[in-house]
Amino acid sequence: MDLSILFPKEKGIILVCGKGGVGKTTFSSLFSVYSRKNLKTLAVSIDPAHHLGDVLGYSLSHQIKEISNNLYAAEPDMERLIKEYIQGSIEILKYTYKELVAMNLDKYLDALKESPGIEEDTLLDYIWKLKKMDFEITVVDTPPTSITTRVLKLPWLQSMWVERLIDLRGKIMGYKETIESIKAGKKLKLDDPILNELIKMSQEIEDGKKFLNNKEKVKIVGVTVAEKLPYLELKRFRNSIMERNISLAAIVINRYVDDAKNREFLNEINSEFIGIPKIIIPFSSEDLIGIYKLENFIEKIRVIE
Amino acid sequence: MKTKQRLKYYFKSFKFFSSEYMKMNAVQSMENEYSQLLNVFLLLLFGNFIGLPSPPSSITLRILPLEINEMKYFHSKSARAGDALGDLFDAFNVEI
Amino acid sequence: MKAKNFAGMIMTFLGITFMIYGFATAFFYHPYKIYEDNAIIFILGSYLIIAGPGFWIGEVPKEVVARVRKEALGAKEEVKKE
Amino acid sequence: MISVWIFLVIGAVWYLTFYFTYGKFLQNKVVGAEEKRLTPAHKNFDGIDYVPANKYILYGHHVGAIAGTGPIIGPTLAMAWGWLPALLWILIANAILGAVHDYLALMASVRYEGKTIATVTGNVISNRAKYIFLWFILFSLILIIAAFIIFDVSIFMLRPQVATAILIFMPIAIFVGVLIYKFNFALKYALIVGLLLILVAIWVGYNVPLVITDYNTWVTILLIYGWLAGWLPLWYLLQPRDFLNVYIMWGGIILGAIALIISFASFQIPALTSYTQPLVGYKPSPIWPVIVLVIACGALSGFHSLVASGTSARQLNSELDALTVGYAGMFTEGMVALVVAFSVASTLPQSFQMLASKTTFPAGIPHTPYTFVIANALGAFTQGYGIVVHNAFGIDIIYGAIFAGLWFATFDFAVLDTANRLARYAWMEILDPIKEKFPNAHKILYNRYVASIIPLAIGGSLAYTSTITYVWPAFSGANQLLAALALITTSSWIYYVLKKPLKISLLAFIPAFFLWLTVTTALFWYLFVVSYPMFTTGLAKHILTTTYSGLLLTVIVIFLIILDILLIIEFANIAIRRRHENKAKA
Repeated sequence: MDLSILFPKEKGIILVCGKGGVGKTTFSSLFSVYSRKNLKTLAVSIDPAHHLGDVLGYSLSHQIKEISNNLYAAEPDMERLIKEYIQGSIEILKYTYKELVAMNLDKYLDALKESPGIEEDTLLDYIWKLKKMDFEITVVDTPPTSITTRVLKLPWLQSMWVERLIDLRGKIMGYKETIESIKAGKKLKLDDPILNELIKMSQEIEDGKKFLNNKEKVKIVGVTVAEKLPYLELKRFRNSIMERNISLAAIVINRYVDDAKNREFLNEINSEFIGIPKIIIPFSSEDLIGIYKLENFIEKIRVIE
Repeated sequence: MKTKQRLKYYFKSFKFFSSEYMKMNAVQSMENEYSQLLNVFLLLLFGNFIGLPSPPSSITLRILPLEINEMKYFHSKSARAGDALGDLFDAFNVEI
Repeated sequence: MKAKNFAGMIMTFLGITFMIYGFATAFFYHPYKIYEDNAIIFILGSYLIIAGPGFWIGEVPKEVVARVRKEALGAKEEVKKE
Repeated sequence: MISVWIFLVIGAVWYLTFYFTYGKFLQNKVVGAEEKRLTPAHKNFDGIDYVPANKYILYGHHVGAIAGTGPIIGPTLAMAWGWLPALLWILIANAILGAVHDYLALMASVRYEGKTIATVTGNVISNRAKYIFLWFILFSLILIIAAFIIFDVSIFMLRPQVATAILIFMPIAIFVGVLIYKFNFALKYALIVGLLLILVAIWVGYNVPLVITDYNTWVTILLIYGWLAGWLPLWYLLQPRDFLNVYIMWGGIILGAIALIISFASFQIPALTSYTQPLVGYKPSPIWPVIVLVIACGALSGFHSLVASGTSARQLNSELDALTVGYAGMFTEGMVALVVAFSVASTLPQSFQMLASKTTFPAGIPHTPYTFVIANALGAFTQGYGIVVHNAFGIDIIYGAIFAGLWFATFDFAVLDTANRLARYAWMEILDPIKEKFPNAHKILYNRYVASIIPLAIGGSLAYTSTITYVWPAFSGANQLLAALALITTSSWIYYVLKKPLKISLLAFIPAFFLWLTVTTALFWYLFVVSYPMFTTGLAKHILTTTYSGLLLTVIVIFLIILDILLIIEFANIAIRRRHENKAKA
């Protein structure tokens, strides 16, 4: 039993989640250094705290770059992500409605930047982009669980809204069609771009939901330390993603010291998370900085059932 | 010849007006309901500018470009939001 | 959705039977008339016929969504096939 | 024996001359309508609400929306005074008051981008005036619910054949609706199918009447209908029913006019029976001012300003069309009132003999045709219509009467549920001011179900306890006050906003104040001669129903009078304030 249990069959994403400061970035770096030996790995940090570069010992940028053989990394900046995300829509607008550019529509869209929930949308959209990239494994160092849970639940929220909008738009098109058929005197079949777009969107969201529920493609790793608060947060995180039948692939216990308190904590985790493999990362006195140190530290990691 | 043409013209225009009048009668309150639903749809989509809970912006952003034509209706409807009385009297066709 | 349509159908059917029943009782009186309680049943039938189809056919617009979804799904299958 | 058709021709000529003289003057001098000035339909075109429509189609739609059952009741009741007062009022009041009111409301709304008359009142006079406007509408709707339930029940009790016909008519309307909307039938054929089925319904009604003898059960049945229809989707019940109704109305009017002319009907009643006939509440009622409480919709109706400032204003193609749609529209309703008045006037004694046994005259009232027309107004009209049609085409009188009854009942049902919906809306709108002061009271009253029960409850309770001669004048009072307010708004719009010289604006002010004066005196008269005495006699004789309806009517009329006085005070201080502004500027 070793870290390879997290390897996907062909392409997959590992989401490393946990309370702030429990060592998510450390585990992400350790795991990506380990997986690069046999898989083309991408390590990405979408945590606004941005520590991945410091741990790996390289200064990372918005664009993906190869920092050592078979290992790529990036630390995208949230502001630019949002701009890119909205830019797509502005391009479509400018292309389809050239005369509206004179109305300088981008001011109108700047207002959308500030609309609540834009971060979650952008992060989810970024995850979908990662899915399409041709890395065999992508390790994502996620922001603290409060944001990650909302990002993971977003597809379900979107699908609830899209279904309601489809229902309403269907009614509208039903009336319009009946009216136009009466006016034209014969049965007409109108097609409405907005309804088509909405239905296309609902397909995509369904695919997204299937992707998140697919245990092969997406493995969620919960990181904690032997303390009350991170443990409670992990339990709450597990319960909330359980509602959407997304399950935890593994539990990481960081800074493990073989003393009575930790052992008792381990038993409690075993009873609470049955059947989920546990990855024990022993406490290390010196800071784990740089690929060389990380590589040496890997054999110390124990993986138990 | 003159009166024959004029008669034909009157008959044709009468036929046209009666069929138009029939259509207007048959469709008027449905059109009203259509416009109300359209207004609700637009409010749902772009409500966050006036404080209504709105869908995740990923949905709004994708539909925005397609929505421009109906925006005109949205503006004129909201300009008249204050006095819905007239619309109600048309929709219900009160004959007093 | 199914339950609503079903309820609509029942109401309409009930409405028709009530009206026919009310109407039939008229022929027991000379001259024919729908009298007192039968009239109430007749009226109840008429109200049911007014309310019933609302649930049943009130869903005119639903077909549009179903049709567009079928077309969209149809389009998707072709994409997969190619 | 003066024959009737001469007066029909006189009426038509009168209206045409007024159209081309006074109408054109209004259009060019008073309002200054120009072809080049864009109407809202073009300015803020949005393809759905603002769509320019052809002049004649808009005229047909406008008349279809204003003429309905209104011009039937008023003229029939007014026959108690003889045919001359009603004829004069319909001709003169229509030309000077009614048509002017509709036309100015239409033009004012066109100049305010299709906003309704309520908002125009808010701008031209004051915001408080807008709430007065809403109160008038709410009272008219409550009273119309009561009045039309009483009318329906009186027809169904008097002529049970109509009851079967109307109850079969409802499913027919739904069937036609399904044909049009679901199976996409061509409109022409759906209409023919609908009208044929209606003839079948009349034939079935003729053979199998639906008899319910108890008055209160009928009222409950109609209240249930009003509440039920208020919740059904609009397009599905309301639209097909109105689609058929309009053709029944046009058919009824044209058939009646032709029948009157062909049968050379002549007046069977004197020109003037007596100045004070026991008409409103069976109390001696002087022609002036009470005629305004009797003939409401035939000559003038406040609701027309709302209809005119709705679709008609938003779909007007050019300002010059307004004269045809608004001004001539009201004249058409005037002609309808004339047809109704003459068909009753030419057959009253005959229908009196036929139906006197079936009408319940209140105690101490002599059984004469003129009290018969009050006690059983709808019997007089339907029977009269049947006789006229019989004389002209030989159709059995009962069939003619059933058709007239059905014509009235279908519009009644339409008004019943629409009035309920509108009353619910007006009620909620009126509650706005108390939102901050009493939030929880507001929450309860504002609830949708409560809001829809209250108007029905008040209107229904009146229907249980009162009769036509009390409820109809109260409704006309509220309706005429609405018209007075609309006229005052439009005339001050001409004077203050369009800044027309005083000499021309007086042309709108004088009728407005004459109307206001007549209605106020009529309401005071109604309060002291009819509703208060009804309350006291009811109290003395311990009859619960009369005391209750007397009290309720008195309270409503007092409320109307207070609002009426408030209205003039509101107008007065606006006028004074505007004069100071002008003086300051000059």
